[in-house]
Amino acid sequence: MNQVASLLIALPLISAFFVPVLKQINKSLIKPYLVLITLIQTGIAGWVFKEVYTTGKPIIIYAGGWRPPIGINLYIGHFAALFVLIIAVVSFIMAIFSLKAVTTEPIDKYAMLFLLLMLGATGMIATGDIFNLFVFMEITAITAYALTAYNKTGEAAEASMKYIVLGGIGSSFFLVGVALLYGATGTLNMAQLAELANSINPIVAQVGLALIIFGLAVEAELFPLNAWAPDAYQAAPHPITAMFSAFVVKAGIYALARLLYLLQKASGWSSILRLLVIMATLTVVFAELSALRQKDVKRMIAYSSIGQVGLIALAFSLGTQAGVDAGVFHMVNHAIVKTLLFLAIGYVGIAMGGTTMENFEGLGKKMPLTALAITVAGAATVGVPLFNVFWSKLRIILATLQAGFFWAAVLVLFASVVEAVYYFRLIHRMWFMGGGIRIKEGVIAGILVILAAIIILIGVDPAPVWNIVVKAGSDIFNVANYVKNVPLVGVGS
Amino acid sequence: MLGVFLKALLIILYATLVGFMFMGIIRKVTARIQRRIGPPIYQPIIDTIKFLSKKENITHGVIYDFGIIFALGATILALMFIPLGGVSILRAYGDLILITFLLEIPMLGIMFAAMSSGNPYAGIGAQRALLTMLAIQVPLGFAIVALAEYYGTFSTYEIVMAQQAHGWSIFHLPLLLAAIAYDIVLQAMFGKEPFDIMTAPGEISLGPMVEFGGKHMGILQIQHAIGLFAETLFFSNIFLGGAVVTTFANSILNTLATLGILLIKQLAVLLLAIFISTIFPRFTIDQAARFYWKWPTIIAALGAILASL
Amino acid sequence: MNELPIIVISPLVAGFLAWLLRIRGVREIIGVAGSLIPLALLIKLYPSLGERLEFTINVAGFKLGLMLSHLTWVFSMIAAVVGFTAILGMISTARDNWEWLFALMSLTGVLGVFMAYDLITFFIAWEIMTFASFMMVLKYNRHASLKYFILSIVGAYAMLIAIGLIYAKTGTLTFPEVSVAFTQDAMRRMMGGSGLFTKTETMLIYGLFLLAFGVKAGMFPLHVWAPDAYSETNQSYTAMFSGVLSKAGVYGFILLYILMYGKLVVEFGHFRSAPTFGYIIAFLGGLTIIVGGILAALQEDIRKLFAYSSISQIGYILVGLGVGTALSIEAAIYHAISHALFKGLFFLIVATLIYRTGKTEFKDFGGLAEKMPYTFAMAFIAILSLAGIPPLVGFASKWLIFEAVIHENLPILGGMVFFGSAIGFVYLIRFTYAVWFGQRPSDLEGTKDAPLPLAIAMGILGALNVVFGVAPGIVAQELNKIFDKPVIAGNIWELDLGFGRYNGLLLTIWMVIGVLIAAIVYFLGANVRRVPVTDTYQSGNPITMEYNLTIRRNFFLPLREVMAFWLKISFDRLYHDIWKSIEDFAETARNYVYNGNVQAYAWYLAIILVILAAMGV
Amino acid sequence: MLKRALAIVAILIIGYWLAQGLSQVPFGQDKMLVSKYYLDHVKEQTGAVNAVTAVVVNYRGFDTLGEVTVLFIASTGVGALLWRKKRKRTAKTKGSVVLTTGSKLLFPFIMLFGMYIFIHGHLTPGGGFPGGATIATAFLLMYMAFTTYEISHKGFEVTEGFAGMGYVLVGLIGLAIGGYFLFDWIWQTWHLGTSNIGRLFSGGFIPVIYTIIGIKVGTELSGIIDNMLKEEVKE
Amino acid sequence: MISAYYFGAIALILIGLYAVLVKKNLLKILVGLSIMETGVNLLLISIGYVSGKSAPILSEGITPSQAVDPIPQALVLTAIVIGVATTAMALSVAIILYEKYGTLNIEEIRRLRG
Repeated sequence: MNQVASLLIALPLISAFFVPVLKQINKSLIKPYLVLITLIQTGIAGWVFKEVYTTGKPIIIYAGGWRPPIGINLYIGHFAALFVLIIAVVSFIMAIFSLKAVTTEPIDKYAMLFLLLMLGATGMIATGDIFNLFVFMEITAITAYALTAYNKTGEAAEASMKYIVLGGIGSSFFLVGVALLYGATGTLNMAQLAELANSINPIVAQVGLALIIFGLAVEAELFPLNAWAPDAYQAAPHPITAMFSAFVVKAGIYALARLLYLLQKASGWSSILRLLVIMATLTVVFAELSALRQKDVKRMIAYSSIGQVGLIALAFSLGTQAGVDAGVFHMVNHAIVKTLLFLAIGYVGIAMGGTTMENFEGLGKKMPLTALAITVAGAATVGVPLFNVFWSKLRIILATLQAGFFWAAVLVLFASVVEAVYYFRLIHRMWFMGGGIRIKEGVIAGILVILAAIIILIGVDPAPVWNIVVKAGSDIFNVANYVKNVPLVGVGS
Repeated sequence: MLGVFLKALLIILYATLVGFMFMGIIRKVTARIQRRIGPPIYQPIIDTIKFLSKKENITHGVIYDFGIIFALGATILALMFIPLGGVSILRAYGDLILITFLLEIPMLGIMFAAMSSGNPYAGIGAQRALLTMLAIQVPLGFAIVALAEYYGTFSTYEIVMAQQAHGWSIFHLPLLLAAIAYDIVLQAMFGKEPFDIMTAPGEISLGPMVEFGGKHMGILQIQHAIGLFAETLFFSNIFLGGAVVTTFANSILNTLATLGILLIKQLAVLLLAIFISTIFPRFTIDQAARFYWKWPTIIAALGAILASL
Repeated sequence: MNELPIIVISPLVAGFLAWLLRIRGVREIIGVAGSLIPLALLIKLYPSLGERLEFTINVAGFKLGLMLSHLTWVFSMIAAVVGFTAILGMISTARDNWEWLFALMSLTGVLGVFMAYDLITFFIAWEIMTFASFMMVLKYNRHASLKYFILSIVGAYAMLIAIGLIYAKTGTLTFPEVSVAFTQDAMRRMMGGSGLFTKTETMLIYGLFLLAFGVKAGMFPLHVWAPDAYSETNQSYTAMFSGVLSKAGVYGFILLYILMYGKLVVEFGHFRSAPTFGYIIAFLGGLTIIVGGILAALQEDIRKLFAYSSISQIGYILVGLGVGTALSIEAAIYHAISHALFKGLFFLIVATLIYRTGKTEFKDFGGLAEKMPYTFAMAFIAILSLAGIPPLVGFASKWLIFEAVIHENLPILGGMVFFGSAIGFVYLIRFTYAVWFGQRPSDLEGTKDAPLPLAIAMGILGALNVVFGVAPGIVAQELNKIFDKPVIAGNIWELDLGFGRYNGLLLTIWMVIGVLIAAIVYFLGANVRRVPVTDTYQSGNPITMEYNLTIRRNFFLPLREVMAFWLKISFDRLYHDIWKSIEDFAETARNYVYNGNVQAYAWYLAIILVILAAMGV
Repeated sequence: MLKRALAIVAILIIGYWLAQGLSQVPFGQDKMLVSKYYLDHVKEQTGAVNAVTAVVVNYRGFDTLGEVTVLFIASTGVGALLWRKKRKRTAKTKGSVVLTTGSKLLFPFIMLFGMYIFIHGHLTPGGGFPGGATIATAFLLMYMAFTTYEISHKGFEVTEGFAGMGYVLVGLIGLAIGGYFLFDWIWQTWHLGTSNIGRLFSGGFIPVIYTIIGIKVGTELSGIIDNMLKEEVKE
Repeated sequence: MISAYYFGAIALILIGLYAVLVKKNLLKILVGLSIMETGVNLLLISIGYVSGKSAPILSEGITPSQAVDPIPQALVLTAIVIGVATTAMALSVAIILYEKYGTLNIEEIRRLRG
């Protein structure tokens, strides 16, 4: 019965393949079709979520019926279940947003790429095989390249080009790492790799691990490998930007964390951990500083998103249970907040014809609900109490200090001071500068308000989410459990 | 109960008379130093009576009147707290800090009254008076601190008693320094040269006082008299050992003796002030401030630190 | 059902409702109710203070707790009373409905700070308070608000780091456990063993807390935000902002004593009779008094004057706290109360003035005493109270601080405190002269007296000023309960320290007698005739209303001249330059790192690879 | 110049590092763990002789699904990026008679060869992808030879879509029959062709899937070629 | 001792990287990328090689013990396809870039910065 969960992969695929046919039938159906599919996906994801969290056991999908490590298996544990749900929901929202936001032809191609982006992220989260991870990573990446350039403007193409070059290098080296690990162990299954980790020849382990982390770090926007990110965020269509920030990057981070903790018995682990902490901290600092004087709000938010992701990476690279929990919590919160922000920014961009600072003057008068949502999200990102991000940020700082990285905590907090400054400048600009007449706000505003309400709800009572998050966090951190859950059959002699 | 009030009344009367006498003395001595004959010593009393008995007075509103009354009232209050040998009433509560504050209140009343008149001279006068007060406050503060720390108590009366036991304050080095500073401060409290910039008669026509006439001026005269008495008394109490005579059997005699001794000490203080004032020219306000924040402050601070060791 | 959460939450809820349904009239009622509930509940809970009132919940793995002891009750009462009056005042002055939201939110925050039972709750409430007050300022002036926010967020994060360090070492966050941990640590150190915290760590934590609380309290040299923030917002709200929110910092310092006293003493020892760490606080407090006072005297804007004045007054409290004896701490708390009372009153008066005249600069005021008699009466009380004129609450607390400080043989502090009281006179007279007296500008002829809500609010505070002044014992005995020993002896009329005593009632009586005598003399004289302001001695030349008879600008020019050198030094500018350089750095760094050239980006990748290689090989 | 020098230094360091790592993975030695199992059981479990094919399509079929998707994304992406309102071919010089006739002549044979490759994927080297590529070359040849030649976009896209759906459907049928996604129901449930391992009719659903893949890849690659050759025309 | 195949593979990867790091022309950079991918594929294959054994096609006369590791070959198959896809995307992006910027010099294609 659990195998039905493989629909998570099958459904987006088959529906993406169906789009060309649909196009021939009736072109105007495509966008509604998109909404429908994402809705169904959400349904499935919800069912999987419920299944995993009620039984408490992870769902393991054997592709082709082969037990691991013979065949490829999907591991939908607590984390994957949670995150697949988030992916589906965000995609659903963005599909609705696309109805209004995306007018550039060819819509059918857009729909396919949209679905496949969702698929790729889902696969990355779910898979339990390292090469399969690579494949899904590439699916995500290539879709992202295409979607970044989708607007077909010069900027879009440029951003896409940068993304391709950096992503290409990253994936090549990732593959080298995989090759090394395979050469050393003779298997590609993550669980088995974890088992064999301490028996790997130390040098190979170190090089392989380093290369894999490097490859994933490009996807995960760690400084200085994140140079592609702001451009891509800025140039991509608004819904896609939201998806990037909400789950594409996070999939990368997740993969990074997962492999990191699976291979923690490998030698040279701790030094790589230290390097990651440094990189993550630098990510936060540089991203926030760069956002400080941005003229374009979308780019500003993009930098802020990078900064937040850096925070997550920091939490994951602490190597402690507390850190991982905090990181997962921050992932969830950040997904919500940034979805809201990019949705709102995009909405404003469409309504006002641009996302530069000037377009936001007097927004409080023109689009009060949207402005309110942006304000809430901004305050949340800054880490004001009664908003959700506060809790995760607090957790991360405490965890960082517990792990003994005093300097990291100081730098990160300095960065969030900077963050506060530019967010509040934006808020001031929206409410207290300029003016205008009220514009009618559609269903999007409704979604925005709902998201804002969720932010505040979590902020006021984080307990329910926290309980889920703790389970998810231990799912990542507790490797022994992971290995135990994957029923490896003995192979070879 | 009634006795207390009677006593209080007597003290006030005594203070007023002596105060007027002091004012007279000031004018007389100044005149003598300047080779003039000068008015008789009772002249201020006559002036005051004349002021009070004016047929018509002018006012500038409620505050104008109230300020004056408040000033006199506060002065009387202050007087009540300063131990006058064994006689004063509230000596048990005669707290150094309290008295220091109380001695400043009258000025506040005068300021209110003067400023409510709306006369620019009054305004300037008030400003100068305030700045002078600000200037003197630092050495004054240190002097008080020195006293309190040396004797470990704030009660003036106990300080007086202590001095009966081990000699006057000025015979102890730290307190001597404090006394010097305080005496310089006293100069400004009396509003005498070189610190009489607030009421620079020829220049801003008496500053705060400019508008007052008739009974207002009269009341201010009384206030000034009592103030003079109180300040000298306070000084001679805390530095010059005050006086508590218990040699005679008869309490009346004791009291008289005490008052006599105190009177001498007060006169000494007063004369010193007069001499200084007659030989020094007037400081401008910022000169005054700079001066007070330099030497007296250093001396007093030194005293305080020595006392606290 | 436990009242504590209700006390804390109710203002926030009320504010939210008031914000949500934007009906004029309704929102006022809700808002006032929201600020009244905590007051009522606190009074209701007073009898049961003996048994420990606690409330704890587990939120997301944190144990959040509220607690009401005598200490916290006193502070919460300050917050509740002044907050209530401020909200009353806002009925007249508030324009937008979000002002209600944030004003009440900050009330919630500050109540939370005072009643918090563990560091996390403390921090959360602290943040809420900061954020809400920041939002109150944001509309009026972005620059001022950001300055305020940056400084206080820096402080807050410093505190967070300190909390994190404590948590990392001790693994607990609730006050009693933390303090126990520190005490044991101190013991271990005294035995000569190596403590949980090294000396540097202790110093670090102390410094961080100092920064955090210093910013909020407006301690020199972290005071720069206060003048702008206090002046650039709804003045009724400022009554709470300056009267209560700054007390959060003060309370923080008290917390420092509760949590780390033993440890800090062991690590840093004593300076003369005061603990060294306290003496630092006290000394900075002394500087704050002087700097704040002098700057206050030199202001030309009525709001700024009182902003600086409240900085200066906080200085007293810090001095009291720093000295660190039971007496001095009680004195400090007492002064915190009285400062809340008279400074709240002052800002309500300012609010009234601005509400009625729309002016803020001294040069536009004058001669309002006749036009606004009630407000002037209140101002008179406030002035006497702040200047420390007996028998008002201001004197009682100030007197206690003097005695406490000087009795501990700390001459320098004593001198500073004396200077402070004098400078108080100075700037107050300037206020009185420029606003109430002298010639009235012709456009103020039609000025009316305070509107009813403000009048009520002022009345409450004014009455309290007098009552606590005449009967200082009421407060003193409340404070004794904090240490549950009679630190300040005497009955409700009298404060008796052993080395000095002050009896409010007696003094009042004799003052009345003195004034009566004076009045008799006055009324014996012939009756008086009222003359206009122009009919004064002008050395003979006749004048009309065209002449300006009042000195309204640069009243204390000589002081400025004397102080010229010191006024050149400005921490405000320093911070500005720091921030500016940060922004410029950000600009250049950004343009240099993200230079748009994909090859450069590829190089970054290569560099990381090289680093990895270097680590590997 | 400095840049080049730095680059050389950098890559030398990196190279040394990689070599360091690789030197611990001895070349040419038997390091098989899972593969051993594959080699031992490939015949009875999948019915394919070509172990690689078996791994690709059956054991690690999931990768292949992803792989197909990637190619699909590529064609879609290229289509999306190069989409214009109106585009047509703008080749100038016509091919000579020899070229044109030759290509016409060769076209069916190349197609045939491509089909052969992907149909025999489970027996001989090759499979869906090479086959598809071969087919695409046929179309490429036509494009090269004729200045006006065009494939029918509609048809190709639809085929592409159907082929892809076909693959997923096969997988879903596996889910329906065997209970696992991408389950080889033809071989393991119906046991078709167990008798003739090593001949054409064996290998379970490998030939089926490879056929689908072949068609898909062929159409996709031709589509990409088509997209890249055409240029926008402004009217 | 590192074998010639490994050496070749690493050499290819590094040459590709060098091209990316040094060349100004976008197309050359893309070529560099695909060279890198080729190198990686070669690496995979050569990791899978077992000396003295033949291709893993178990037709007549070849027992499982005589075949080389099939997995890397399967992986390479996938990797190649992915490489193709990436290249296709990159090229079409390059086409757009040339349309919009009129150049392929990456020094001049930097409208998005800061």
